[in-house]
Amino acid sequence: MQADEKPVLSTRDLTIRFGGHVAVDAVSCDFHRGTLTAIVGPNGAGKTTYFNLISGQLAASSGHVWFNGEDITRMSVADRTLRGIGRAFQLTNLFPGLSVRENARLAVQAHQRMGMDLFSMADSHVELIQRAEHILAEVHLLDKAEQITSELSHGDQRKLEVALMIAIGPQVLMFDEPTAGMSVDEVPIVLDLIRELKQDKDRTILLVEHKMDVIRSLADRIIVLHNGELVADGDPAEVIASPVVQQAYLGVAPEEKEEGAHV
Amino acid sequence: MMMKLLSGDSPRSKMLSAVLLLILFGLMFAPFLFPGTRSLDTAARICIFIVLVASYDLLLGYTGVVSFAHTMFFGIGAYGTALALVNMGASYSAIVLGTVCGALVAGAFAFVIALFSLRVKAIFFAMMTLAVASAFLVLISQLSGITGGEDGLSYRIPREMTPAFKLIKEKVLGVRLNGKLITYYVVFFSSLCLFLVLLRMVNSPFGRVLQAIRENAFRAEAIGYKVVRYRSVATILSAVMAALAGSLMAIWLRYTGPATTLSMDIMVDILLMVVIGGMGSMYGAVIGAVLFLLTQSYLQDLLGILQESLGSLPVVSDVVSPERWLLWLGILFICSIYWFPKGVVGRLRGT
Amino acid sequence: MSDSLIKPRIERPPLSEVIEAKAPLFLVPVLMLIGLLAIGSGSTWLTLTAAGLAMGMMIFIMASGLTVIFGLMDVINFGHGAFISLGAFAGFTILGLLGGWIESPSIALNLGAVLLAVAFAMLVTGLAGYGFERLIVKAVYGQHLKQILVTMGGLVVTQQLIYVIWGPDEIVLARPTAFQGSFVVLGAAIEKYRVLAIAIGLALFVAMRLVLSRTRIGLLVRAGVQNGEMVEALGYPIQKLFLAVFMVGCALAGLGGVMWGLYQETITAHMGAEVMISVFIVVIIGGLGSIEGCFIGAMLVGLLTNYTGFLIPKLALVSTILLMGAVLMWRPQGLYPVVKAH
Amino acid sequence: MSDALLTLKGVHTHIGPYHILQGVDLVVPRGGVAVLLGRNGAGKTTTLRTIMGLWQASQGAILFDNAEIQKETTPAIAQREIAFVPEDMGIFTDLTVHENMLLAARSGAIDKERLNWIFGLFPPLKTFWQSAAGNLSGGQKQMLAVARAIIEPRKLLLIDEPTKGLAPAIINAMIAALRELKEMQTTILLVEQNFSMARAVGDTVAVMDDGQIVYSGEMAELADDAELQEKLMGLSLEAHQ
Repeated sequence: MQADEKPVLSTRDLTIRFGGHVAVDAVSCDFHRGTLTAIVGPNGAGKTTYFNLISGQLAASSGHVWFNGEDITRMSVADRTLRGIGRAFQLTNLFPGLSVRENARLAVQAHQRMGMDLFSMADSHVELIQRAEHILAEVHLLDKAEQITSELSHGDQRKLEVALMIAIGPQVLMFDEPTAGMSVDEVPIVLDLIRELKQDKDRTILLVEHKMDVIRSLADRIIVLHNGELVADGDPAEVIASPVVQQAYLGVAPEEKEEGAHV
Repeated sequence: MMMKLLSGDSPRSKMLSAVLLLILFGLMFAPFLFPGTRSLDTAARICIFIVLVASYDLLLGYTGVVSFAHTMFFGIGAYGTALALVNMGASYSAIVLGTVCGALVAGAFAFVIALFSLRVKAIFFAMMTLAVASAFLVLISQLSGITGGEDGLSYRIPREMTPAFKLIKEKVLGVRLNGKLITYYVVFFSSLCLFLVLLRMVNSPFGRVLQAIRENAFRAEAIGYKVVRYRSVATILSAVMAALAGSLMAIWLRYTGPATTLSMDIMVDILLMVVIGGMGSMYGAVIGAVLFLLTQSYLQDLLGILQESLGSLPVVSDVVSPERWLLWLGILFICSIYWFPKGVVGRLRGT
Repeated sequence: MSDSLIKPRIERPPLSEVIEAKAPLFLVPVLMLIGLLAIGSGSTWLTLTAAGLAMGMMIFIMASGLTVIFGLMDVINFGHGAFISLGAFAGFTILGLLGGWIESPSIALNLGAVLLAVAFAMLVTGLAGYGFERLIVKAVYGQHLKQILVTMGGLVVTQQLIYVIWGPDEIVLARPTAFQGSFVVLGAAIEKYRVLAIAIGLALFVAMRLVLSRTRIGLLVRAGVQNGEMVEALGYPIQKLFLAVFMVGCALAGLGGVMWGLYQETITAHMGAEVMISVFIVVIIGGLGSIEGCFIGAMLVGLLTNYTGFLIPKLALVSTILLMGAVLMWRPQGLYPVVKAH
Repeated sequence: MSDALLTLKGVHTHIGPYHILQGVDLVVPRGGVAVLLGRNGAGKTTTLRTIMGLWQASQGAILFDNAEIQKETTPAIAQREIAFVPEDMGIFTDLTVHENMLLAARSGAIDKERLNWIFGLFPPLKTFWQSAAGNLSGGQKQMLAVARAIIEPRKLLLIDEPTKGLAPAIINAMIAALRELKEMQTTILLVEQNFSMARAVGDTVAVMDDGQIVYSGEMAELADDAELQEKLMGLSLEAHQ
């Protein structure tokens, strides 16, 4: 990690409140090119909300999101996506009634900004289809290109989810629990995929994940959210061992006294 | 060549291809195959409604948006042409100017409605369009100084397009080649062109985005499509197409009134045609329009016969009376939403 | 237990927010005032205002069922208009049978006939609502697109069935003797029937509010609007509640139908679908799912229709559309949205 | 197995394409507090929701009081005297605290004595008795959610992460409440991520991972076995120190 290089993505005092509840509380963090950062924290810590603020599904109450030196805090989801922030969702989020190829083709087409083309035939843009197929090959789905997406296995849907993200040519890739709800034999496929994506040093990867073994094998850095606040940031081994993480995951300290009093 | 005309969207079923060819053939030679004023009128209406229903399907079937303002746009087109013909006299330039203005006004109206209500739930949009379209209908009926009110407008069209004009003196295949015939072919070929344009639109990159939005608007936004913008454009395009169909109607009937263009009954008819024919397939519009209009024109005769044979039974004869054909279509409509949502086209394709 | 952290604390909202929240309450008086200024003549204004309120009350009766159903079940019944017509026909059938009562000068007999007609109409529409929910709506909960289409289909079929049962012609019936004619108040003629309509509408509004705030069923409805799943987890079968509310909503449409029919003195199978336009505008203005919003919206629409109907007759309906546009620019979700439209 | 109030046998649950529960076997003894531990996404919440009938088990059996309930509707299950505190608390925010409680009292009236006992456990509820529940703080809402579940005696309480996002003092109030309930012989199935909370109240414990129970036993055993804790929690803390 080159610390002197300008960050690709950074958040400054990023905050969102729902009523009185502060879900993400003044989180400032930089993400650099070529790194994979894992975001951990217990349930309800604000990880997915933090993702939503970066990719634009939620509007920040205060604070800023910067991307390549541009303030994107008030930008629409589509604009952020076109600028290069890709997102794979926690719950698979695809076009269920369309074929796998069409799913990928749509994402490539969005990247080429050809959506408003009204009078050419979609199927006549061969280079687009080839690009889509190339991406499907990358995630090992090319042989299922003709299938209707809703008929795919869950693991394959997750792969397609990743394919859609790659197809938009992202600089930042955000994975929200990519292995959740997957069977044991499907998990390594997705992890290998992330590992491959990581090879490209132009890419910046953000990963929300709970399985510590996964994090240890993939992450360059860990940040910990707890009750919406960023409580730890640094080298994976150190952060995992830090008391603050221990406390966030295993419970609160005052309890020990209580225990003593009662037992 | 053929595929290019169809924009690569083949019927994908022998049965469906056969039916479509039959319809195309039937409409193309309608004046010779089914002589008579009533059948020619039915054929022309079918042509116009195919465009109208197909343009509605662009919105409902492809984009997943329910609008009840489609007849308003149809009416705007019709009144545009009608007003031009009334005020400028029976000239071709009046037709062109009226048609263009009608389409532009329809597009502008659609833009305003989209601006107000496309960001919110589908239900909201449906209610809003229903209210606006109804108010428009009332307004047109009341501004009788301009629109002729409830009575509508009757006007002349260029002489070459009227029955009075004879192309040649002799009959061909027992049919007189007069101006009415010319008008029919103007309607037929315009409708064919408009339909092919719509078919191209839904198979263009744009059309695919609409399908993506229908399937999952949230994700469409998250791969970089501005959903509201696409929905708005689809609404505008659909409105413009409906207005053009309205202009054809104005020319064909040489009369424009609330009942023939704006009424909510027509809106319901369009809905029935789209759903029974098959949502999300332009061919569904063709099948739906043909089926519905033939039923409307001829099923009544059939039910009339049925009723006579059941004449003695009091309730039964009421239920099958020719005036109650809409009851049966309504039931068919509800059934198709539940059991074959892809309509007749879906059935024919075996999906 | 350290009390500092669980110390009771509720923040008081700033004054501006309180005013903003109450602002819709001022709309009706403001509109009345504008009406007075525009019309000039006090007695004309009074007549129009009474007419507007009466019309608003009747629309409220029809719209309240629709909006409660939407709030609780997330269902908009585009076939609601059919129940208005159905109620009118059912009620008029009874009134037709009780012709002697209606023509008699006795207020008691007049009122008795109307009450019987209303009861029968509500019974018929309530039962029809039962069938409608089971046959048509139940299978499409949560699927808006299908819901709109299928209830629209239901509208067509019900209208046709009305034709089958009552024939295709409109039915004309004079109001009972006691409700014909007008009172004269401060030099303004106010139709007796309008006073009755206002009374019934107000009574219904108060009753609905009481039922919703004071009874267990009301509690369940309010809870169900927010979180149906939790209501079930507390042990209440929400499907039955849905069905009951749907039937009540349809019965209210029936009540509204009879009243609207008596107001117009003419009924057709299409009348419901026609009034529905105002009903939809009212529901949108009020905010989906809200009784209070619906009530205010109905008053605004009723008054505005009558004022513009007097001032610029041709723009009566269009003016309500403009009102809707204005309200939505101010509050994109309507005055008091219970259910967010996004 | 007469001492088991609730038994899950090989329960599978699918949600759309997701196969969340993949054969869950779980026993909740009568009169005890069973704790279900596990990391995010392990299937704990799904287990509770499946018991409540909010999601349908695609396979397997759920026995409550020796009756099979896996095919029953949620209201029917709730009427078997099971109370549920969902992860999001399920508070009716537009209703007052009073109305929330009233709705939970299925008999139609609130028992005064029991209410006073609850006020003792959660004093803020008394203060805000007539306020809209939406104005309560997160911790107060959680108190209300638990209070609602115990407003009438129930045979079984299902509580989903009552400590999520709460301040320590409120967590301690929760612990105190659960301990009192325990003394009253109420059977509780508690989903937790916070191990110290779990240790403070649990009699038995089951650990879930990837939709299955990977460990079950006495809480005391797990509490004493640091190595086992590490293995099960997936956070090998000391190993890196």
